Formats: sequence, structure tokens, C-alpha cells
Amino acid sequence: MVLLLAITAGVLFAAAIYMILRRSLVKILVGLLLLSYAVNLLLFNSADLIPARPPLVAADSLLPPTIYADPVPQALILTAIVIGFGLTAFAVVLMRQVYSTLGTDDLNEMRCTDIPCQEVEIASEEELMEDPL
Amino acid sequence: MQRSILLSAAAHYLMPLMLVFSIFLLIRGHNEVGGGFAGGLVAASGLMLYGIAISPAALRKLLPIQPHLIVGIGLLSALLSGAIPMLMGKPFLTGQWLKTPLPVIGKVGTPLLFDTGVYLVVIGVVVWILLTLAEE
Amino acid sequence: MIALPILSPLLFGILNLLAWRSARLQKALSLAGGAVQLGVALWLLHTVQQSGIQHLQVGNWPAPFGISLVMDLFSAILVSVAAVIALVVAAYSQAGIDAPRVQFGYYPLFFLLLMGVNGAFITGDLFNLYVWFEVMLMASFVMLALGGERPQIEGAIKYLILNLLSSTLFLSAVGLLYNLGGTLNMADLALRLPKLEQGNQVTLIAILFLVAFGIKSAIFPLFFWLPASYHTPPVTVTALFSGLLTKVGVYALFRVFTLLFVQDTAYTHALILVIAGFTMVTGVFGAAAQTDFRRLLSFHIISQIGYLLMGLGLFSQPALAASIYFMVHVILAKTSLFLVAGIVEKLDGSFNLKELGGIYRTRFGVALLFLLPALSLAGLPPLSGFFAKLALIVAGFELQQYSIVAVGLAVSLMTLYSMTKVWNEAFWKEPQQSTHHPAHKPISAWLWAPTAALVLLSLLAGMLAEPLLGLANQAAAQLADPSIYIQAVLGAVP
Amino acid sequence: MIFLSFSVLTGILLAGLAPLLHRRFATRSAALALFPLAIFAQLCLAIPEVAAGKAWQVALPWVPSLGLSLSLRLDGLGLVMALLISGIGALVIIYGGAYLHGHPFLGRFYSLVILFMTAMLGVVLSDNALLLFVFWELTSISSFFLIGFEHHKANARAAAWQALLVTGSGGLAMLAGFSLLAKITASFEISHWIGHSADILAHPLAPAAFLLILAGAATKSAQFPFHFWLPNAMEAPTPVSAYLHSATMVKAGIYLLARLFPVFSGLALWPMVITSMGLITLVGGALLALAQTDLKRLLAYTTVSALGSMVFFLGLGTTLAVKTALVVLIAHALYKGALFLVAGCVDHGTGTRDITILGGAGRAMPFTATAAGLAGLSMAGIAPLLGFIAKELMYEATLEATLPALLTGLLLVANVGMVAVAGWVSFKPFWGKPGQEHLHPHEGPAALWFPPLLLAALSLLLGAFPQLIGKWLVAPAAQALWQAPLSVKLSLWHGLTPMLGLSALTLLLGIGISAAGPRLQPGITRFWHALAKFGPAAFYPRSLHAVLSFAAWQTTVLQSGYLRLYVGSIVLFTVILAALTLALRPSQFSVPTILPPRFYDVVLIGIILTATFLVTRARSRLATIALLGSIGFSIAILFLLYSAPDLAMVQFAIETLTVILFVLVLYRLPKFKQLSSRATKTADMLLALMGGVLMTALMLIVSAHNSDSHLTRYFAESSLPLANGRNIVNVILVDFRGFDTLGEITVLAIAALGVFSLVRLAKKGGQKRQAPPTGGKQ
Repeated sequence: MVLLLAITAGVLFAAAIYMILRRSLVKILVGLLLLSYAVNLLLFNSADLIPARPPLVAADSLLPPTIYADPVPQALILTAIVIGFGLTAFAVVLMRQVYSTLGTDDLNEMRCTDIPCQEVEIASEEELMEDPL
Repeated sequence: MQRSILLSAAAHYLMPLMLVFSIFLLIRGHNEVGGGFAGGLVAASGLMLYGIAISPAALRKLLPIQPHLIVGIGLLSALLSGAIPMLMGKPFLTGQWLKTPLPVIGKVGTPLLFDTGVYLVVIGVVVWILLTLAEE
Repeated sequence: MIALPILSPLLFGILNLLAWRSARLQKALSLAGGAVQLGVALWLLHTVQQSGIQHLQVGNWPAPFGISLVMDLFSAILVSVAAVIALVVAAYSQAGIDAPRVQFGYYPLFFLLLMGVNGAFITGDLFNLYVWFEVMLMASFVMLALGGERPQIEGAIKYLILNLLSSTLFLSAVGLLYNLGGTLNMADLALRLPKLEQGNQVTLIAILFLVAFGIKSAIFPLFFWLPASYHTPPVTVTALFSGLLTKVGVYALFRVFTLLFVQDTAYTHALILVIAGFTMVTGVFGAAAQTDFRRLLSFHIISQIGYLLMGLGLFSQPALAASIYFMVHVILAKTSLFLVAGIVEKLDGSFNLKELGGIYRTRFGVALLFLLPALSLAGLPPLSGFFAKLALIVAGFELQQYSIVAVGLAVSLMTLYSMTKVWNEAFWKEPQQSTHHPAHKPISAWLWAPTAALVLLSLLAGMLAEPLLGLANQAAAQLADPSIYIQAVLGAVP
Repeated sequence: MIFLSFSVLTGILLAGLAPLLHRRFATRSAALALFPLAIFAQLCLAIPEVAAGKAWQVALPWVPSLGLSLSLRLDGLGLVMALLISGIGALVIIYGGAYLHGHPFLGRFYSLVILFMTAMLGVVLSDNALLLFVFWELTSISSFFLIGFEHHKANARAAAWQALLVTGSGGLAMLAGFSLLAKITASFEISHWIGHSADILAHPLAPAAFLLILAGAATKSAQFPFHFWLPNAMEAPTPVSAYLHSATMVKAGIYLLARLFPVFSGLALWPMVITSMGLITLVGGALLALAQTDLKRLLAYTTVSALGSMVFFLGLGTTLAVKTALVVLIAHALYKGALFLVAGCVDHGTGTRDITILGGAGRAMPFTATAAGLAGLSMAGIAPLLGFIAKELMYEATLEATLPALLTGLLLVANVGMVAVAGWVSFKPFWGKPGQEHLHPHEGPAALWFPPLLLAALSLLLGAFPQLIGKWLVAPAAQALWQAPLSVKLSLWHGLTPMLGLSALTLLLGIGISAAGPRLQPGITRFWHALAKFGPAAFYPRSLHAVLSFAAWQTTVLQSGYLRLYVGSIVLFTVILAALTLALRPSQFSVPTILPPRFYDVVLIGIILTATFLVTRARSRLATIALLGSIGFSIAILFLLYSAPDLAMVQFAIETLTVILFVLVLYRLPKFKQLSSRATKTADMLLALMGGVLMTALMLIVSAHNSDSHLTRYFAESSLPLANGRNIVNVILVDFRGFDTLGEITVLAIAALGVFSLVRLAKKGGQKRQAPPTGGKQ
């Protein structure tokens, strides 16, 4: 399972990188999500995988059973998931904002902060109103 | 967005149930599966369902205070739970427990206050984001 | 209590959040918060200097199980400088940040950013470092995009994606290192990593950390996000970022490459030295190609990061001390320059060097405020930049690393070139638009007074080079010998 | 002498106060000259002691950890320079007040001149090389501001910039050289270096240190191939040219070479490099001067030539040559300072500096003409002026050197040029035929003509009584170079010597060329123009341009604005570094033992892999959301199966929220388009695969090493007894590692705040940006 999980995480990483290399913002967003899945799997894999032995102390004992899953990576992943949610929420809204301000989600049209280019006119109201769904 | 009557009716009944369940999750979280995050997320889901199924305005009316204040109070109680032991000369976030356990809840201490803070922040954050997006 | 530099900004952040509706209250709170922060930081600096590394176990759980907060001299210096920058920027913000931004959470963000920065400086736990990085990043994302102007969100997109990439890499590296070392406490790791049979695996993970922190500190060839975004928000925000953000990345590099990854310095630190050289050169060339005041300064941030890394790559106590002093110098000087750029923009309505002009004639004071930190950055004696560079040169010669010294000197000349270019264009040249009358525009005292104070501090950093270098040297001594740190956290080393 | 040690501090203070004082005492502000005069007087009082071989010294620590101390030392060499600096400084302040009378920035002028003078005094008094460097750069920067004094002129800005960059680059090289010497001797004190010259010479780094320091001296003293900045610096107001660019600052390089003469003159490189550099500058400067028509540029090129001669004689290194260099230094400062000031008077009195136009102003400007005449005679080397003595010494020194014929011949050429130029600048404007244009020459106020007259008169006085400087100034200075007492006997009359003959020949040829000037000049000018594009003066803009175009090119390549290139290079860099590390530092790589996977695992991982593959190819937004959701939920189930129920719960909830968020937002985003070409996709795929393989490999490499976490046991054992909780994960979250959680909820709070501000503030901004409400659809 370690091997399987490592490969799965690797595939997720590869897919994430591929998506982040796209030009469309939406795809990049997908890439970011995949990236957080990949990291979570990586963290999960950083301790031995033990099926069906949650790190809980039974009601009648002071210590957990002799074999139990390592709770540390679990706590770390939980933290990472929640942080990841915050970042994703912000990223999603930021990208929506980009689209509504620029009228495009093509990153090749977002080079003005790097290279001098002429003022591109802001997307007109009509364009924004059009609901593409 | 279209609203189905069925969904809104469900939301009316589901929401309070989910809130109660979330508090249950929060309180027992220290000993069983659950905790501030899980509880907060369940509560937030319930409120979200309400907001989407009925209306964001209704959700806002339902809230006793503004969502950013919920977040602020949540953060403040988490900070407070850490600051209490500081007043007693212990390091930040040192757990302080009441000697006698309360009925139902069990042992009560600053970690519970901390978890409540987490719970509030999660609810506040989700509701805040939802209202921001839905009220446009 | 060394948790205070983290908790006090959190408290002020929350208070500002609760005071959402009152801009006036928030402004007052920001000044109070900045002052408290500075007081706490200086007191801690004094304590650390007097009685050595300070250490606290959060929640009273013993190390390495609970989270350790550790303040050695290096951390204390950076926390203090960060507090200075925070107070100055808080004051500058009174007039430098427009009402809508204040209305929409500028001040809460300001404090939470500071909280993240200080958390990163103080924590002794690798995963906790990740958390503080995220706090800082999240706050910086929002501050960068706050206002929603087109260049802002364009820049913010690039900033966000590249920094998330870095965070992911960082988190992965933490996970891998946990797998290898079985602990997250840095002191504990420092103790355990050298004992591992597979030292090369540690080196491999060190490379991941180098890339992850390298992106944050904007080194070559990972710096793209910085010039793409730093010039887009209000200059007040840029000033804050330039003073704090990349320096946290550099701090993290210093921390892990002096504490954890010191098994194979012949490889890792040589690599850092090469990267340092390229970072200096590409940064300064980037600056030479700019005609926008802020973009030019942004590229200079990169080039200065190269100098900071040079000390780490050389990896001797004097070199580390030189870098620490350099860091103090560059934070003060670069932030002042951004603040001055803001004043210039207020006067002349532009950041474009081609459109600026005439400020020396009409506003000698502003010109002086630019000139001092600019020349300091270029390394002119007897300003702080000169001592910083000299210390690096001497340290480099000591280790017979002549080529990096040559690069450093050449880059210094290029820095002089672009600083005097700004001077020629914005200050000496005649005003370009007859409609602008810079002479008659009032500058709020909230703008010039904090800037002047910071410039004065930067001057002092040059005047007081000896005590500051002494302090840096003490800090470097702690960095150069990891066992001091380990002992402070874990007690007697078994 | 206490006064002298405070003079530096006082000077800097005074420089800061000068504009205020000027504003307060407008007309009497030339009284600032009292400051340099006081220093001058003080120095004069010190002459006897110094001549007796005593050196006055004071040292205070400044930055001892870097070797920088405030150590000042006054010996013979420093004394000569300091006298020139303070004496001419006083005159220039008086002169400048009149020259720039009514100029809005006269206050700033005073300030800069005093700052410069202080810095220059610092250079010549410092015994610590770092301190010297501090002052050295201060002279460069004040020179920058003074050259650019008329900063509304683009030429002035460019010239100032050029001078700063050229001397600045030399300065940095010099700093490196100093640091090398400090590495060799463990000290930055110059007297320490002199004491340890044998150690230095024996060290393999000595030649490098020498060449680096030489670069500093050569750029400052405008030696070939760095000479070109000096004529361009004539954009400065004339008093500045007189003071900085002829009498003092450009002599800083000479001073430095003289100062380090005892350290380096034993080096084999010394005579070779320095004499040839000096000689090229000496001859080249004089010949270039012949092509000029502007008074100040004529003087500038002859200054270059004179500086070359000083360097040349220091390079020769004989006792006679050393004395010669010192006498030339003094003589040149006096006559050239005077001539520059005269040029200012002429400019002031006639409105032009073009010698083809000037002529016949002598009657209207008698004092200026007298000063010009005397100084010109000294420059031409005619008895009984000091220049004559200098010239005799020069010939004497070359005649006794190796290769006397070659050296003397070249010197003759240069000196002929000097004579010719002396004629053009000091006689033609006053007694020559006036040009076509009608000039109205008039004498300025005494503050303008008195300073040059005084300097010129000094040339005469010292020429007549050369032993005044011979005994009191030159001998002690030479002693500083030679590190042993030298006797110096200067006299006007040596009898009928070869030198006298050469002098006469020089004079004859020079006067001939001077008279033939108008006819000769166009030819010379054409010649130099033809050569110009190969010269170093053309090299400067060309190299600057090359650097800048490279910078621009590099920046457009690196900072292209394409995010995918940024991401790509980061991934590529990571992969390359990791591969390099694996190659150089191989790690053990063991595939873990494969246990037959459980059925659920295979199904779940199958779902994840399939969904991942599909999501990269998805064309519709709905499908994308569904696929992402299925990956997320599968991972949640995986967590549940492998003993992480809390994790599973949170993952489920978060996944649900994320999907809702996506639905809320994504439908406002555009449909997917195919934007990339097939080739790009293939390249990206390769890169992505490399990244994925790297991460898998890392995980396997690391898990090959089996270390158990000792945190786990502690947490398990203390969870209930110490932290009162049975759910260990939750206890870790709220207690053991509660601090992480505090940070984490802060991130959440910021994110919510961010979403709110981003949406609401942009909406407000958007309303501002809206076009006037003409065509809205509402």
C-alpha cells in the first residue's frame, strides 16, 4: 500500500503540475486542488498505514490499544486540509474577480504587470453581464 | 437560482437538527470522533443549506450577530483560552481544568473553550464567505 | 514571554476586526499595536542578549512533544526590526492608505500579517513554521489584492499560484522529514538527523527546503512572483512586504541551513553560494532595465537577497554575522525607499521615472530622504550598506571565495548606477509636466515623519555599526554552533 | 593640532549648516572661507615640526570589528596636500560666492564645497585605509553633485553620472585591494602596511592587491584609459573645476600612489605598469588638448597630461623622480588652479570660453590678464616661475632613467603641447586678435580676480625662492615616500645643462605651434575624431549600452509575464536540483515489500487515478467539479479505512463545501477553451511527469528508512491522564499542538475577510470605473 499510495500521490502531483501549467485560470484552480490532495496523501503516507485502528483511548482504559494509527500525521493533515480550504476559497474568488475585471481567464493576456504594455480597456459592462453558463 | 419548495421545507427542519448535532460533536470531540472543526463544519453546512434553500437574507436575519463578529469572537475565545493560564503564570495554552466534571459534558477546561473558538471561527468563516458570494 | 510578539498582533488584529465600522478607532489601534509590539520586541531583545536563548513550551508540553517557541538572538533581532517596520508603516498608513481599503480590513490584515511573520521568526517547530507561513501568506494575498485594481489582481494571481507551489513543496518536505526523523521539533531534528545512517537522504530533502524557501525569499531562478506583483498594491503595502516577507524566507533558509542541514555543507552551501551570485546579478540587471520607480526597487530586493544568501553560502561566523547586519540594513533602507517612492508619487502623480522630475529643486527634504537610503543601498560609506558589504567582502576573502566577492562588488556598482538613475530622473531632471507643481502640494506629516524616522534609523545603523555588528556577531555565534540552540530547547543533550 | 582632528567633524557640520548660514547672512556668506583659512593657518604652524620629521597622529576606534578606525596622521606628504586643499579651498569659496552670485542654489554650493573639502582633507590625513576609502567615496559623491550642479542641463547630469560611475568602479576595486592587503597583514592601517611591506611583497596576492588599488587611483586621477570623464566634468561650475578637477580631487589618485609608494614600489609590476600608464596619459593628454577650443576643456586635457606626468615619475621611482613628481604636483596645482579661475573670469566677463572668438580682453581685464599671464608662464615652464623648475627637474629625471632618449623625447612632445596650450589660454584671449563677435569684456569684482592673481603670484614667488617649498614641503613629503630623509635642493639656475637646452627647445617649438594654432587645429581635431571611436571614451557608452541591453534582454526572458513559464522553470529547477543531488549524493532506493493490496484499496485508488486522469482532459465545468469531488470523497474514504475517522469527517465536510463554493463561483467563469498547442502540452506533460516521478521517488526513498516517531507514544500515553481526552487526534489539535490550530483558524479568518473585501471592494471600485450610465441594460 505504501507503494500504491506513493504512486497515487505522484500521479496527483503530476496531474496538478500539468494543470497549473495551463493557460486557463480555471484549470489552474483545478491544479491547485489536485496539489492539495497530493500533499495530503504524501503526509498520510509518512506514517505506517494501519487499517481500522483509530487513535482513540477506549472508555475503560488509560492507554490506546497496542496497535493504533499514528495520530500525528492525522493532526497535521487536518490542519493542512483546513488551511487548504481557506486558500482555495480565496483563490476561487480571486480568480472569479480576475475574470470579471479582465474579461478573460487566459493567463497569456495577463502580462501587464511584468512587461510594459498598453492600458487594456476594462471589460465592458455588457460582457460581464453575459452569463456564460 | 431556482428554489424547490421541498428543499426549503427540508432546510427549515434540518438546520436546527444539524446545529444541535454540531454542538454534540463539539462537546464530545475530546473523547470521541468529532471536535471543533467537524462540529463547526456541520453547523456551517446546516446554515449554508438554509441560506441557499431559503434565502441569504433569511440567513442573515437568523444570525444574532454579523459573521465577521462571529469570527472575531471565535478568535478571541481561542486567544482567551490561552491567555487564562498566562495569568496564572503558566505558558500560553496550558490546559486548565475544573476539578469536578460537569454532567453530560464531562471534564471542562480551557481546551474546550479553545475548541469552541475553533467552532465559532469555522461557522463564521463559512457563513461570511457564503453570504458574500450569495448576496451579490 | 516570548509568545507575546505573536499574541499581541493577534489581539490587535481581533480588536481591529471587532472595530470594523470605525476607521478612526482602527487607526488609533494600529498605532497603539505598533508601539506595544516595538516595546515587547525591544524588551525581548534585551532579555535574549542578557540571558541567552529564550525558550517556551506552548501548553506546557515538554519538548520535543509540544510546540517549542525559541528566541535566539537572530530571531530577536528580526522580531525587533519587524516591529520597527510595523510601527513606521502603521504611522505611514494613517495617510498612505485610502479610506476604502481601511474600511475593508486593511488594519486587521496588517496585524495578522505581522503575527504570521513573528510566528515564523519565533517558532522552533517545523510544522508550526508552515502554519505561520500560511498565516503570513494568506494575509499578504489579501493585502496584495485588496482594492481589486486590475494590476493588483493580475499580480496577485501570479503571487498566489507561485507561493502556493512553494507552500506545497514546504509541506511535502516537512512530511518527508517527519518520515525520516520522526519528529517535528527543530532542535530534536537537529539532534537526530546527523545520527541517521542515510545522510544523503537528508541532503535530498534539504534541497526541497532550499527550493521551497527559495521561492519565498525570491532567489534565482525562483523569484518571478516578486517583480510581477510587488509594484501593484499601494506603496505602503509594498513597503511592508519588502521589509518583512522575503526576509522571512531568508530567515527560514538561515534557520534550516544552520541548524538542520549542516551535514553536507560542501555541497549544499556551495550550491547556495552559486545561487547567491546569480540572484545578485539577475536582480540588479532586472533593476537596470526598469523605468518604474517601484519596479526598479522591487528588482533590487532580489539582488539584495543575493547578498544575504552570500553570507549563508560562505558559512562562517563572520559571514553569518555580516548577513545578519546586512539584513537589518536592507530592511531599513529598502522600506524607507519604498516609503519615499510613495511620497514622490503623491507629489508628482506617477511612479514612471520618465514622467517624474524636479523634486531636488523644489523639495530638498524629500530628495534627502531618498538619497540617504539609496546611497546606503549602493554601499556608499559611511552608511550602513557600506559596512554590510565590507563585512561580507572581508568574510569572503577570508575563505578565499574571490569570485563571489567580485560579483558582489560589480553588483554594488550596478546598484549605484540604478540609484543614481532614479536620482537623475526623478530628482535632478526638470519636471516633465508643467501642470504639476510639486512645490505647492502639501505632504501630510503622517507620510514624511515616519519616513524620516526610518531614514534616521537607517543612518544610525551606519553610525552604530560597531555595536550592531557586535550584536550580529553574537547572533552568528549562536547560529554557527547548533548545540547551543539544541541545548536551550531540549535541556542537557544526551 | 587638536583643531585639525576636529576639522573633519566641524566640516561636516558646517556643510550641513552652510545653506542656512547663507540664507541668514546672504552677502557675507563668503566668510565661510574663514574655516579653510583657519585650517590653512593651523597647517602652516605645523610645518616646522613636520619638516623636522615628526608626524602628528591621533587614533580613535570606530568599527574595530571591521578594522575601521578614526586614525589620522599628518606627515610631509599629507601636509602638502592639506595645504593645497585648505588654501585653494578658501580661495574657491570666496571666488564661488562671487561667481555664483544670485544663483538660487549658492547655499547648496557652499555646502557641497565644504563637504568636499572636508572629505578631501580626510583622504590625505587618514592613516586607516578604510577611513581613507570613506572619505574617498565622499569626494566622489560630492564631485557628482558639483558636476551636476546645473542639473537642469542633460549634459551636466550625464557628465556627473559618468564621473561617478568611473571613479566609483575604481573605488570598489580599490576597496577590494585594501581588503586583500588587510587579509595579508591583518590590519587596515597604512603605516602598518608600510612597516610590513616585505611581507606584502612576498605574498602571492600582492600583485592583485596592487592592481586593484591602482584601478582606484587611475580612475580618480583620470589616467588612461579612464581619463575621459575629466574633460566631460567641465560641465561643473568653473570654481568647481578649478578646485576638484585640477587642484585637488584628481590628485587623490596621485596621493594614493605616493602614499603606497613604500609598500608597492618594490613590486616588479610597479615601474612597468605605472610608467607606461603615466606616459600614455602624459603624451595623450597633451596631444588631445591641442584639438580643443573651449578654455576649460583645453585646461582639462592638459590637467590629464600633468596628472600623467606625476604618475609617470612616481613609476620611475628614483629619488629624483619622486621629488620631481612632488614639485610638479605643487606647481600644477598653483598654475592650473589659477588658470581655471581665470577661465571663469573670462567667461564671466565676456560670456564665452571659445578661444577662437576670444581676444583682446587684456585691456579691459587687467588683473585677470596678469594672473593669466603669470600662470601661463608657469605652465609653459618659463623662468623664474615654479613651472620652470618643475620642467627642468622632469628633463633631468628622464635623462637619468633607462631609455633616456625615448622617455625624454616623449616628454618633450608633451611639454611642447603644454606650452602651446599655455599660449592659447593665457595670452590669446587677452592680447590676441579678437574674433568676429563683439564681446564686451569687463573685469568682475575683486572676489573674482583676486584668487587667481594670488595663486599666480605664488607661482612667481615660489619660483623665485624655490627653497621655500624645497626645504619645508618637498623634502618632508619625499621623506614620507622614501621612508628616509632626502635632501632637496631646488634652484632656478643650474648652469648650462642639457635640461636648459631642452627647455629652450620646448619653448621654441611650443610658441611656434601656439602661433600656428588656428591653422593647425582643424587637422588635429580631424585626427582625433577619426580615432575617437576606438578610444576608451567611446568604450564607456558602448559598454554601458551593452550592459543595459543585456539587462533588458535578460529581464524580458526571465520576467516574461507568462505564468506557465514561471511555474515551469520552478518545477524544472527543482527536478534538476534533485536529480543533481541524487547523482552526486546517491540515496538508497528500495521498493517496499509488496503486500497484496486489499480490495477496497484497489477500488479507491482506481477511482482516484481514473478521475485524476479524466480531470486533466475534462472539457466541461460540471464534469470537472464532479471528478474533483469524487477524488476528494475517495480520499476521505481512504482516511476512514486507514484509521482516521476525524480526518475523514473533516475531509467530507470540506469537500462538500468546496463543491458548493465551486458551483457558486465557477458558473461565472468562462467555458473551457483549448488554448495550448500540442507541442506545449507534450512538453508540459513531460515536465509534470518528471515532477510526479520525483515526488514518488522521494516518498519511497524516505520510507525505505524506517524510523518510528517517538512523538506518537508520548501523545498516546499522556492523552487521557494529562490532557483529559480520549480522542488523541483532537487532543493534539486543541492541546498538544493547539498553537498550530490557532494559526490555522487565523488563516481561515483571513481567508473569509479576503473573500469579503475582494468581492465588495472591487464592486465599489467597479462602480467608480463604470462608464457614464448611457447604455446599461437594467
